Amino acid sequence: ARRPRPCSVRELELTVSELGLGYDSDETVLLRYCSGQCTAHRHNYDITMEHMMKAGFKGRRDKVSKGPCCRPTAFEKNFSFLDNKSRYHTIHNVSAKNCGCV
Amino acid sequence: ARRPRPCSVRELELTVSELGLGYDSDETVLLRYCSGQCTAHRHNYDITMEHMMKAGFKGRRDKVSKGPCCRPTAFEKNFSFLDNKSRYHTIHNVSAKNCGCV
Amino acid sequence: SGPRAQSEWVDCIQASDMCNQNPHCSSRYRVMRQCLVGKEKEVMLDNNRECQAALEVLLVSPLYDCRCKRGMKKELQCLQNYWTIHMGLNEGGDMDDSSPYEPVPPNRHPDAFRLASISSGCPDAEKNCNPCLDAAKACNLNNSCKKQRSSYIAICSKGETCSKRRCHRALRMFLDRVHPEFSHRLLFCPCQTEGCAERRRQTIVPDCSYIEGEKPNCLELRKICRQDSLCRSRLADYLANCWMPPHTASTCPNQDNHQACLSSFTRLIGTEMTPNYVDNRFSDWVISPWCTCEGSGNQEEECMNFLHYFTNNTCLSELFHTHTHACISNVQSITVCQQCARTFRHSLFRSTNTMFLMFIKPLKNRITPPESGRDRLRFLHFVTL
Amino acid sequence: LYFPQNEYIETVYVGQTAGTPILQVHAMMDHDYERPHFYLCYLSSIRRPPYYSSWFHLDINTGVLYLNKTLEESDFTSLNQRLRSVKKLVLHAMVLPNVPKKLNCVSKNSPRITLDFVNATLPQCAQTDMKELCFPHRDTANPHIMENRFPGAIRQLRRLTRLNVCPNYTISYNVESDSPAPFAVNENSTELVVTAPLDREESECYRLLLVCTVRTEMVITKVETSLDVFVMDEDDNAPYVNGTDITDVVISFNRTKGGSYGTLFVFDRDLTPIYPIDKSHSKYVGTLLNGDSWINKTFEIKGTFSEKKSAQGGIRETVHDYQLVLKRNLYVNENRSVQLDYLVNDTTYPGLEGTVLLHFNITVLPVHIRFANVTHTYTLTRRASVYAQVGKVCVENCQQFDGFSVTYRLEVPERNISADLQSCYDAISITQGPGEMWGLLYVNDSETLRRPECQDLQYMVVAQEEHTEQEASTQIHIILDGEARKGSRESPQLLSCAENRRRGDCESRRGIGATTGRCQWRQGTEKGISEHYSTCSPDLRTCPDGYCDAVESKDSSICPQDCTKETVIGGHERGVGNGIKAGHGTCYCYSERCFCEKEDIEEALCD
Repeated sequence: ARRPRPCSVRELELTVSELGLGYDSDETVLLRYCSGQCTAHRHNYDITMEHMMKAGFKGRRDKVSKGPCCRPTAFEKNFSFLDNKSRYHTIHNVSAKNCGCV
Repeated sequence: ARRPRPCSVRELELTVSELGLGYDSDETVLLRYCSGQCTAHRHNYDITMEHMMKAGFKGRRDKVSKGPCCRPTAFEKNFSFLDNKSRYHTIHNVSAKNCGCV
Repeated sequence: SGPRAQSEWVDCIQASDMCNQNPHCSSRYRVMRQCLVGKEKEVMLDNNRECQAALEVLLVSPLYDCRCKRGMKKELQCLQNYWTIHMGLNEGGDMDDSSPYEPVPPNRHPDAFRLASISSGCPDAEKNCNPCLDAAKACNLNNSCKKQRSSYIAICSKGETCSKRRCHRALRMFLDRVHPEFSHRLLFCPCQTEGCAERRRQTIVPDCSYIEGEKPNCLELRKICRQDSLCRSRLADYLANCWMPPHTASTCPNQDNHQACLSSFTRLIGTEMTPNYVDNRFSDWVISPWCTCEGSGNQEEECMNFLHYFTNNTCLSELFHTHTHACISNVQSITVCQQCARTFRHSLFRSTNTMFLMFIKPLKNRITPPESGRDRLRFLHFVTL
Repeated sequence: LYFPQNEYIETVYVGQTAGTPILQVHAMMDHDYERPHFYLCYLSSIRRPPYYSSWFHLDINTGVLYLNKTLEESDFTSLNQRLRSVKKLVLHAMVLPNVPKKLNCVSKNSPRITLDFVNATLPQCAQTDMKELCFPHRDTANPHIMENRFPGAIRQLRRLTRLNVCPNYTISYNVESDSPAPFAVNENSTELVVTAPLDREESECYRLLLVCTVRTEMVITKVETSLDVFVMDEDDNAPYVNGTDITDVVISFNRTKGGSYGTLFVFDRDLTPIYPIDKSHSKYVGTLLNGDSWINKTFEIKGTFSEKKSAQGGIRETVHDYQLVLKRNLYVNENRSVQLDYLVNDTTYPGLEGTVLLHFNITVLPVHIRFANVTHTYTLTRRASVYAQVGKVCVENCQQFDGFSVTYRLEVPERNISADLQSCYDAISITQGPGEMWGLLYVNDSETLRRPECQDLQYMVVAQEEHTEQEASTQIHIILDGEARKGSRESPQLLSCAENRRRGDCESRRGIGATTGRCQWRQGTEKGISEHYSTCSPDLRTCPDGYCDAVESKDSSICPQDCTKETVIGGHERGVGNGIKAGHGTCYCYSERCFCEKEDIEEALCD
């Protein structure tokens, strides 16, 4: 089976309306997002957390993340567009500039 | 209903053996880990990712994190102990020093 | 001798350096700069012996014949050096300046084809195609264009708290840094719907960059523009590359070089003389700076003539004609005083180029149709019996 | 003397001989005793005339420009104008009623003569079409004639450079116009002549049709072209009032500095240009005629003018409007009637009637600070949270007040009551926003509300005007409803209702500012970003309403929907200044930021 792709920036072209933020605009945007595996970036902490989750957290019900998350480490500053009623909007931090396991 | 607790450092006392790293030592360690809500730290990116996941990522099967993760932002340097066979060991990055939504 | 080859022109920064290396020239250059400071420059130039002597020396220095390259580094400084000499030479009054930029090379390859990519219209089949939306999409998919576009929009669309000065600077940066293939397409996309035309009008975020309280008189706006080296230079360049007197054969200067006109029009955006579409009409559109000729008193004709550089520009309107079958807003000259039109009982239809004249009953029909342009010459031949 | 035309254009060719006439400039008389003397002069700053000026001579009396020498090819090449196949010679003409010692060109009234010097010989008759023969190649500027002046020649119709090109042609001109126009052609001199003084107020422009008739033995050809002749305005009309020159003004509730209270109009059939700004505005001057210091200290008249077209003929004229403006806020007890007379003077009108007198009859009424004689009763549940809004108190007509301020305070009417009962009155307070004319009653201490001994609360609300300290008071009665509970303690840190993202959580939780004790849910219905977004509010009557009022601004968690200045994530539109004007789906706020997103949200978990 193919080795799972590591956490990296992916690109997807969609209209602003398709972002799901409620804006009605047919302008397109190249959305950059983060996806991929972070197993290679785990620490002892993560192994311990995984064990604790399996062994039951000494009666606690705290939720913890099982390992590093593939997340944006920086966002593209802002993205401005004209909506279908000819009004300008600017959205901040909607597209990832860099990704990393954090 | 109680307001979900925000992401913060939690503490748990357990023995080194209970860390699940395979060491056999009855010494105890105050394990610090991260847990709690990160919903208040989401960005437009996260709302969009969530929408994309629901709307089906234009045919893609990329897995993305639906929001910021409550993760260690710094680890306690290292932790040394004597195992039950009187040998010293040092473990790195097993306990969180600070937590944050990333 | 034909137009100078591109490289022959000395730019006005080099010319200034050359002058400064020559004591005879540099001293006069310093004097001339003093002569032009403050409001009394007309008096100083006319009556001050030192100013006149300085000008005579500078006339034979490299500074007289220097020009600036569009988009060059230190462009503003080059333009300031140019005007140091040519402000003194200008014939005064309201004569139009000559452009400080290097003349546009002759139009070797008719750019109609390249223009097609900028202003590709809508295939008739595609009903709701919107070339201006396509232009925005193309920009958003290009990293640099998207970044620069978002930058000026974020600055210009701050509502009541927008700063016109900062918005103008951001617009100039966008137009300087982004390839004309993207910027011209956003500005000159041909429309066949009001929605598209409104998007085109919104390109420069007019609420901040264009509209500002009551419209000044156009002659006042021209005066303000001429007090700023950048605006003065780009207005002169626009007139040099876009304005053809009404009854000349070609529609654009420099052998119908539309591209040169588009570029110099675009470079006016972000100055005091920023032009824009005045409304969202898609066919009969009108482009104008934010000014009026109301209240011109006895200078209404001069004001209208200046306004016609924008509202009656055959080079600009011709540009779209081939691509959008838009009716040319080829308005001859909008009759300066409506009363003239009425007294002579002929009417200029805004959108068509036909004119009905009371005419003397001809024995023979006309030889040549009336030409476009202000003095509609008519030939009526009679054969004496 | 003035030039009707500020630009002349003609073409000159190699080989044209000395003495060849090129064009003729014309000057119009301002006074009948004036005789024009024409000169060439040099505008450019270097007093030295361009060297080619010696090639030309301007006849001092006729204004005809002649060649002084035969033009050679060497003259063409001597001009160091690069890039030009046709080189431009620029001269300036000047006219004076006498012979001056020194010629000093004044750019404003020195028409520019532009000669296109072509490096070729003059086209022969065969190569010259009728148009070239009859009229100059490129359209020259249109004549501008000052109204009320003398008749005279305004333009030479004949193309002087082509006089002898076709010797056997006879060329004549005549002028036609659709409506009667005082223009004719002097057949001897072929000059276009204005035959009578013009009146701009009657006609601003004449469109003439110039007809050039070229006769040869066989053929008569007529070539026509149109010419617009503009009539320049001078101040020859006195200002007049159309209708009334008097207006009655009543100043009452709104008495604020800068407020405008009455307008009178003055008309002028002349023009008032707005360019150039610095000069054009001084034409009309207005003066307050009253010596009364109170009037001078209190009122001013603001005049503005605009251009309009007359109903008859669409001739441009000017409308001046004069507004009575307050220079300061008026106290509420100011009570007087005055008449203000304002003299408008058209300073450039030569005649005697250049002034108009305007009258403003001003009545300043006092403002009485009083409450409507109604007992204000409010019902409040004992479960209300701190900062819950109880109601609004306002003296009569307060919504129309401007220019002064009224402050409100609560007082306990009964003096001799126990300390315990006295403390009941801590439950309610009153506050007011900057510039607001009403007071907002709100819960100041929710614990006190729940004490059994605190039954009905009767307060006196006292309203006081800032300057005159005029006071009015009224009684308000707050009925506490619901079950009292001894010693109940509210959780120290009440949550913001806005944190709740779903109806269930919202309506089941207490929140700061909640009037019923529970938060209230507003369900949005529209798709996309809408002003009617779903949200959880302490009191749907006041939050969200797009206005961060005096109570809401006391704590940012009361109504962040109206007051937040923090980041808003998700589709939204900001209110003016702060708050969320419109949002996508449900808007909810934590202390750090707000979110607007679609409703169906489970808890966002890490994967």
